[in-house]
Amino acid sequence: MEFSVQNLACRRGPVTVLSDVCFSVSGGEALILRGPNGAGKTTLLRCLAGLTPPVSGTLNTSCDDVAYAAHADGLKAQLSVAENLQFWADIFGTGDIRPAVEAFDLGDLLTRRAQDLSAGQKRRLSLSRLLLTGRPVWALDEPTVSLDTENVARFAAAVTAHLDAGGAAIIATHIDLGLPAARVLDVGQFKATRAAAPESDPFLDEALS
Amino acid sequence: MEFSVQNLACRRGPVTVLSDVCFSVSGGEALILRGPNGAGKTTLLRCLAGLTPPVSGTLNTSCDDVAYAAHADGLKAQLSVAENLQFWADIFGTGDIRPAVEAFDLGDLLTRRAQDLSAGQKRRLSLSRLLLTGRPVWALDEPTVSLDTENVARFAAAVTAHLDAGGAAIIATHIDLGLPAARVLDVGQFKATRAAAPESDPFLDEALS
Amino acid sequence: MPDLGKYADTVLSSYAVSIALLAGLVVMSIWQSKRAKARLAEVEARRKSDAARQ
Amino acid sequence: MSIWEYANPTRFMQTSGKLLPAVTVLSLVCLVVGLVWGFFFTPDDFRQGSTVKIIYLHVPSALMAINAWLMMLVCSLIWLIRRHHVSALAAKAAAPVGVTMTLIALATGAIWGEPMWGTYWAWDPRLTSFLILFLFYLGYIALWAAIENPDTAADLTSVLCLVGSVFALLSRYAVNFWNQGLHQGASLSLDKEENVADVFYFPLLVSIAGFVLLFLALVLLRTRTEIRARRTAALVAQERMA
Amino acid sequence: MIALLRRDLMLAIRVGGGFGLGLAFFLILVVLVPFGVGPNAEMLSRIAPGILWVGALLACLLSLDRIFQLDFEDGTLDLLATSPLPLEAAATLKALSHWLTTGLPLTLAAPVLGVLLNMDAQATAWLITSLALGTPALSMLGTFGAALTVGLKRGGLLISLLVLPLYMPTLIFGAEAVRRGADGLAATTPLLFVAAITAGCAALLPFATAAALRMNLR
Amino acid sequence: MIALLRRDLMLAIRVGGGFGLGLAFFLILVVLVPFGVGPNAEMLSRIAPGILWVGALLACLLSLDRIFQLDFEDGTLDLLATSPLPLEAAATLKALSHWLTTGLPLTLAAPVLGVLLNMDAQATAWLITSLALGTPALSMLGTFGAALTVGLKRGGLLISLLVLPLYMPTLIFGAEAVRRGADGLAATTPLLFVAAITAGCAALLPFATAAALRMNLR
Ligand code: HEM
Ligand SMILES: Nc1ncnc2c1ncn2[C@@H]1O[C@H](COP(=O)(O)OP(=O)(O)OP(=O)(O)O)[C@@H](O)[C@H]1O
Ligand SMILES: Nc1ncnc2c1ncn2[C@@H]1O[C@H](COP(=O)(O)OP(=O)(O)OP(=O)(O)O)[C@@H](O)[C@H]1O
Ligand SMILES: [Mg+2]
Ligand SMILES: [Mg+2]
Repeated sequence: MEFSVQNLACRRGPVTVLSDVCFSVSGGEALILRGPNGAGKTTLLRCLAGLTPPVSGTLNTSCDDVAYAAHADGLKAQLSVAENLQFWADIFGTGDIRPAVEAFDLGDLLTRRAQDLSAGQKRRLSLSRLLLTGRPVWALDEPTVSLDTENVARFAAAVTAHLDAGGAAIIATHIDLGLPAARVLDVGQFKATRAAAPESDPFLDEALS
Repeated sequence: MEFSVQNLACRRGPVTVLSDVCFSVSGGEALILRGPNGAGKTTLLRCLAGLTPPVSGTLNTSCDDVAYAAHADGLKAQLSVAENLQFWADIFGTGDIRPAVEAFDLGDLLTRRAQDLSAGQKRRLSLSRLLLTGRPVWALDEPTVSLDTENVARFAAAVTAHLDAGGAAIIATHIDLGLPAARVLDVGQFKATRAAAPESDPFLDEALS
Repeated sequence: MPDLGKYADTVLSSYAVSIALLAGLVVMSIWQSKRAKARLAEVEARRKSDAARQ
Repeated sequence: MSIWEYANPTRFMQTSGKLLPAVTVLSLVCLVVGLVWGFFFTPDDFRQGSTVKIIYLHVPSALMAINAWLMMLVCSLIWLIRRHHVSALAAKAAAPVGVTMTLIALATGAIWGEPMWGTYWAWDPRLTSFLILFLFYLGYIALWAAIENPDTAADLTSVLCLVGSVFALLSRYAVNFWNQGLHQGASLSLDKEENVADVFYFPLLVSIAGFVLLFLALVLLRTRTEIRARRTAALVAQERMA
Repeated sequence: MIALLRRDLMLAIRVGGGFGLGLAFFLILVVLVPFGVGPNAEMLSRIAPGILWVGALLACLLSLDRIFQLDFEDGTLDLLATSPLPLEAAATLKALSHWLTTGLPLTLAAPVLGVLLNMDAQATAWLITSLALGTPALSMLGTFGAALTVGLKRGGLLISLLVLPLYMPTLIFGAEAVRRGADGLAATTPLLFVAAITAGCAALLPFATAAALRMNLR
Repeated sequence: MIALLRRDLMLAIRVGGGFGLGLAFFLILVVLVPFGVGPNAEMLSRIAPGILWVGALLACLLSLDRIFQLDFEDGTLDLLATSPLPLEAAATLKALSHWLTTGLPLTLAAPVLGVLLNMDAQATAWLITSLALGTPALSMLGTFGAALTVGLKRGGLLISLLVLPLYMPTLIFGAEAVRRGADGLAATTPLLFVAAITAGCAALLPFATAAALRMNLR
């Protein structure tokens, strides 16, 4: 398994935020995206997950291999933890929620409704969903926000297990994840400048003026 | 100025989460609340801000002295950064948004709509609102989530300036804030047990069974 | 049975509807009461056994 | 000893436990006597024929529909002012009883209307204001069902009940203003001239007493259910905490 | 004080043209009804006042659930509750901005729509008066209903259920005034009732609304 | 597949009784109209089919904006879009669960409400048939409108505006069928049209809805 992109340019709304993004991640490897606030990490991840089509450039893997976890949690406040997980397990056809529950120690919370969880508990629940997708590439946007050290360690263990099973992970973060082996990519270097941005917009044609 | 609580018990929904909380913070001092996920930090802060009345115990300061910043950002996605700030400045009667803009370097973003900000930029904006409240006690719930190192430093500088001006701050967090002088309080120690929780609920009366 | 004349349908159906509604309400109230009682007993028992263990 | 002590859940459970069987038996006796007397042993009215027998269901249920709302209003006030939990739960318990009474009054009235007025439904003020009362009941019950936290639910439904009562009363006047009706005037007034004949009057009184007692019994039973459910919830919450 | 009003109006305008939408809904409803009931002009003109009043009421209703919901979801309501602005004032301002974005434009547009339903000029004058007097009460009652259900996801239909019975007296008196006016009868009594309801709501409901908000945030 | 339907129904039930509320709204509307237009029984029975159809339409409308909105706000829609379930299937299921929670209960309740508006038995039978055939189309069109406006806060009124014109043909044929049926005329032609609209919607709209969703998430 190898996930790579070439000369990717990504947009957010009307603005091309990144251009000429090139990297590749092979199975068993984790890539950490770093960069100051507003560098374009979220924009890149959404593009990798297939939510926004790239302005230009190529993704050499199908977006169906990517499991995406966003800033938002994607939980239904009125459903219990078990119901939330079961829903995603059914959608992804994996059916069994036990591995997710064990990896993030959710056993005690299973009957609790999502709205009665603390911020960190919610995050744990939303991360545990990754294990239900059965997808080889994880694209995670600041996954450890609100987690205490114990749960950061749980998260690191889950990622390591995923990598050992031949999966790959692309993780945007500002804080330490406890994954010393991971490669770091600075997103700041791909910042699109006016000259470098590919012109997909026909209204930018000089002949108009 | 001195902010203190005695034997406070706080609830979240039907559950008394904390009991016998005692601490005091004097002007110029910062108190950092620590504790694992679900310990009750958010619950305590909401109680201090006057959003949930305490189950028992006393707060010796008026809740009108507390400026609260929650997990949620409280931004209007359709309004620009300047409009968002101006709104709160008007509500709190401080009128001038410049100090907030300067402290968090929002100058470049003033005309951008809040929905076009990145996660970290949103957080910066919501933190900058604290400077507009003019209130002496800041109660902050994981303020540096999604912030990069540069902005964490900006936040620390803003808190330090607030403390130097005689204010106080009570901050829940899992990560380092860059405030070495701050005192740390472990919220875990106040966890309410069945025996210790004050029984405000008449339906817990033994005679009923 | 009294002779209800041409209004037999009217009278009987209004008695039927009312008695059905009342009976429904009573049955539901009793059923809910039974269920609440059973659930409370279960929780109280769990609590007693917990207390005994400690 | 003040009357408020009965609003303590424990006291209420003790007292209502003793009261409930007596009230139940009494209400059954009154209902059976009233309805059997009315149905089997009263003559037909010279104008309305045998349909007059509907009065033994229609009038008591109509009265109780209004009285149940009044009781909820009083209980809501007590909850808002003195915060007695039993009071709030009694209001919650009374609502389904009230709504059933309203439905019975509406249904018997509609069935009665067919032979008398030639239509099941007419926009007569009395009927219309009952329909509005029905809607208020529905909203009140829906609000109780929608809110998780029992104290918050009690607070909000009480406020709704207060505001709703004002507007229910206003609707009553508005509806009168809007349409002059077909419906009978009050026949239980003290003015003897207007009253229905004694043959109908006494069984009616018994059956009204039956409905009042039935209401009381049901509210007691349902309040006990609510109290038990509240205790269960409180214990479960406490269990989670430990 | 003004800040909240200004912000709400700004949001209403910026988020897909607040003013226009209520109006458009009103217009569409008026267009729908003839399709539903058939094109008989005489009957249309008889039911016109009622339809327009019911339409105004529904246009109000459709915009109610967002009065507090958005502020609740993004945390603004928590912050407002801890701000120096009393919640009673916030409730009043919310009702005011709701009226400015729905009730007022509807009132102004009613004559035009009356024409679509064959209303005559005299009836139209009464319609405008009664809407102008009555719609503020609708906004205030709606704000109260929204405060009761804030925090409940999918509150939309529940609000309708709670608020519509409260709307009934206003609707009855309002539509009655127009009908009487159109028939040349004395219409001041029902109009006075409408005005009295509005005045009563303005005096008392902000407290109920603020109380409901406080209970919900707790 | 079934998972999404089950979850949506579970949410509808858990969040303040989905089924009941649509019904209650319908009931309230039926009560409002006589207050607006006056209590004349003969006139009421003439406008009844139209009013009931317009009421069904509005009850649908009020629940539309939440079809995708809640899933969008909490990030579920992003995740659904990247899940193995095709968006076309998701759109169909959303429409189905909307119909099960609004259209179906409305159809079943219509006869009772017809009584309030003095409809006779024959007209009622036609009403039920036409609602049963037509409401699925309303749900599908509504889901499409909701997909177009997902992500716009305060989409409520905008959806109404987009969707109401789409509802017109269904309304016209539906109400016409009932009116003809009530008058003893042949009503099959308009009913066939209603059925054809529903069939067409079922065949084509899921693709349009999924496309709109994809564009909105981009
Ligand atoms: C759905 C329809 C109806 C409703 C909601 C309704 C409501 C009421 C109410 C509230 C009362 C109690 C009034 C009081 O005692 O002060 C009452 C009494 C009564 N109703 Fe009806 N009614 C309906 C239809 C009818 C019809 C169709 C008839 C017969 C023609 C009828 C005959 C009576 C009589 C004889 C009384 C007793 C007289 C009295 O105590 O006022 N009602 N109804
Ligand atoms: N409409 C717009 N006009 C101008 N710039 C925009 C617009 N929308 C987004 N941007 C910018 O695009 C960049 C993309 O941010 P993105 O959310 O990808 O950042 P990020 O790396 O995830 O940041 P964070 O660490 O704060 O989450 C930001 O700098 C943002 O300000
Ligand atoms: N209805 C409920 N039943 C049982 N427990 C509950 C309920 N609601 C909340 N809790 C628990 O109350 C605790 C309060 O959590 P709170 O949000 O205050 O934690 P926190 O310290 O802020 O955690 P985090 O660091 O994750 O934000 C949590 O453990 C939560 O699981
Ligand atoms: Mg980001
Ligand atoms: Mg927290």
